[in-house]
Amino acid sequence: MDTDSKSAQGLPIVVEFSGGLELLFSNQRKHKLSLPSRDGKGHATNMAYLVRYLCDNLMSDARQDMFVVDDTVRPGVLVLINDADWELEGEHQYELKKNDNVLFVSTLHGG
Amino acid sequence: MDTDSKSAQGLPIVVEFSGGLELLFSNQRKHKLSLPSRDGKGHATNMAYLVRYLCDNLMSDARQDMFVVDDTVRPGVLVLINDADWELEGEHQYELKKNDNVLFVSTLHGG
Amino acid sequence: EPGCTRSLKVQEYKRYGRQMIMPEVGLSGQLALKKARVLIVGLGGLGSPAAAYLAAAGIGTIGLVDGDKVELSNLHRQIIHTADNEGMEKVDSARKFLHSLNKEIKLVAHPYHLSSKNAVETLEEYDVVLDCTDRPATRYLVSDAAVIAKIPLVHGSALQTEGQLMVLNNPPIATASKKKGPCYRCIWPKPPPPQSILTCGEGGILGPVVGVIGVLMAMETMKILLPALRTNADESTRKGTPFLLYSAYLNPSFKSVTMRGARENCLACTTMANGRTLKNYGYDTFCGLSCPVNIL
Amino acid sequence: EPGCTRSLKVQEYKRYGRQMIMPEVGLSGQLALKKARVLIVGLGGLGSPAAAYLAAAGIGTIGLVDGDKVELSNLHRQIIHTADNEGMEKVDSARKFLHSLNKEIKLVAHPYHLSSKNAVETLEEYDVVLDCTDRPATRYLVSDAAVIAKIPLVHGSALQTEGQLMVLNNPPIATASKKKGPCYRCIWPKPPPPQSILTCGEGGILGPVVGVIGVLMAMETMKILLPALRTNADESTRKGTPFLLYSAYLNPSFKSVTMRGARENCLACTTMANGRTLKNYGYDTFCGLSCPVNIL
Ligand SMILES: [Zn+2]
Ligand SMILES: [Zn+2]
Repeated sequence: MDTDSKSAQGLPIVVEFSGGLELLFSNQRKHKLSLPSRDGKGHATNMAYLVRYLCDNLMSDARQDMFVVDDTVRPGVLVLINDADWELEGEHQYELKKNDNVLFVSTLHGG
Repeated sequence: MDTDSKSAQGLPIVVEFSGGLELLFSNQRKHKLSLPSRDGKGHATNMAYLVRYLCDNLMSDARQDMFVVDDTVRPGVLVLINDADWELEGEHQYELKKNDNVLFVSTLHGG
Repeated sequence: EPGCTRSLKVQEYKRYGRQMIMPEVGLSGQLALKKARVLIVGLGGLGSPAAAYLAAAGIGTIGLVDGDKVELSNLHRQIIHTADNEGMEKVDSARKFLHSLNKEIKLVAHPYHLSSKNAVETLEEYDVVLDCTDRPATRYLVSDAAVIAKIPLVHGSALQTEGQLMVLNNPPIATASKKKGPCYRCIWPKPPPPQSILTCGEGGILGPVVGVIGVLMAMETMKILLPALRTNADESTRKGTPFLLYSAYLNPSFKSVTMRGARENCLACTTMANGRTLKNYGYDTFCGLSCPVNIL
Repeated sequence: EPGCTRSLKVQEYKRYGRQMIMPEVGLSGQLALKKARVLIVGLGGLGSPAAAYLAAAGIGTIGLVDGDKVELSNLHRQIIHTADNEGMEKVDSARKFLHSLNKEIKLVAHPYHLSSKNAVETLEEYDVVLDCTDRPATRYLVSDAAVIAKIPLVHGSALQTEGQLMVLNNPPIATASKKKGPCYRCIWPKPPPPQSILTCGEGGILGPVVGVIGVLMAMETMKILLPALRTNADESTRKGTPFLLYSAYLNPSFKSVTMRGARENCLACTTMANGRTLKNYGYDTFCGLSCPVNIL
């Protein structure tokens, strides 16, 4: 019961794209999302869930390999959770909290 | 009683100086302060209190007129409460909240 | 036809290709830049990089105001003036460099100090003005003249390790969707006490600090001239006017804060705008003796 | 005595006076700049302003690496190259401009593309390197060589309306108070898929966007050379490595995020650093065919 009601409330987060990735997501840089707070198996919603969710529900471009390779974010994309590298936060295992800000930045190479 | 215990708890805020004003405050840009949450008359601690407090307790330089003129911050100093101009927040009457960030910036003229 | 702003020559397509390829610029954006007239007041640490990037981008007409001559002590930060030009009028030295950079554009020299006598008529010939001056009195003067001439003002300043950037008087007149933007006097109705002012000469300045603000001033100018570049930024500035602070010392080194909008009883936005003249206004008296307005 | 780094000539006192007046610089700071040897790899949109500000500030020895020639399509952003120099080697065009700016400093031309054969020996002659190149393979190459040469790397990049800045491999060796800084490979162990890469030629670039990153690269270089300038920033970077993002589109236009530190099993920081050579490393294969390393 408790789990269900939490899940129904939803988990509001902000997702941003930068460095050209926004082109894959309707050329929109900032997206306000409401995720279920638990996944299908009853686990807390984590970054692995979010990455899948973005591919399945938010991506407007067919070229999934511009964003995801081997089930994770492709090399050259930085993932920042509340402005800190997700490698400092547990990567895929990080459990999303209410109002978290997740930023995906493609590394630039031009000069 | 309630008022006293609140006041004893203190009101933690961060005060920052920039644009040369830090020179008046021991050349230190960032100060963590704990103010009483009510002033001597029992009113909630506001910006007027903070400005007086800084002059009386934190300023290391004798030249008060580099910071305060006619009982308020001198012309050419911007006051920002949580990154917004204090004119949008009620100026002296703004009641400080826990963990507020107050930034005093001297306008620069060089080029 | 030279100076035509309805089309580009082959070599202009080549020269500007890397910015025209962007959807935010394109041919129409490049023609808008070519048609634009931009005035740079002050050719020092801010004006040097601002002028270089605006000339390179193909702004069709660039006005250059400065009454000073090039000095050796300028050169560590004023990168368009070379040592060989020591003693030359800054407008001439700047024109020489900018001309070597881009011969497709028109450069207009105003080799004098801006004053309450000539400011309005100088600004009225332009679409945007950059305040690259270095003391309070001229900053009020440039802003007041921009209000009267009804053009946006890109304001930059720097000292020692810090810099500041703001776009003022934008839009200069209220539109259906946006209120009139604040002027310098809306934000700072009273000048700072003369004894509290440090110039770059007295306080010192690092070249890249003033340089980064100057380059950002060029960028803000291009955003004013290219509407497609400011969609996102506009949306998030409804709350107030953004003010960017840079400090070489701090991390993060940039901070953006939100300033108030136009002030209802602003002297410039009301009295001066209605009177359409600055000729009776005493900037020296207003700002105090330490900042005479005839020295840019 | 010319080139002496223990004292300054009268005209140097005059030229650098406005920065020497600052307590963070002073005579000892100016002498540290004069003694410093800084290498700029790539003389395009990033390298142009970085070189101009470092030359103006009085860096004693500046090395210039580029194997390309000046093209008309460079000029909207590469403000040290003029239209008259079209077709000239970029190192020569840069040297000409920088020499006109400051004849007190030594300029060393490296008119070739950096490769795994020459990168380490080129970097070993310098105290700091700026990566102003424009494709993934050269960015790994410059970083790997900086790790082997044990010098800090100032990394900048830009495309369209965005720019990025980072100081890597700083310090290059762990000290009592600070761990070794991450290298480019610590942060990005795998290169991006070739099909995901856009160069400035393909994607376009605005001059002031790449310009602002280039100027900030000069500033970060000065901070590495002048310890008094980084006290505050150092304190707040204990948590991780700052990474600065700029977007002309957004408000706020700058964002600073915190990156991880050095990676324990980093190929460059372990194997390459121990082997002290890049000669058997195939950058083309590593990054894929779309970014051959011999084109800077
Ligand atoms: Zn006003
Ligand atoms: Zn490494």
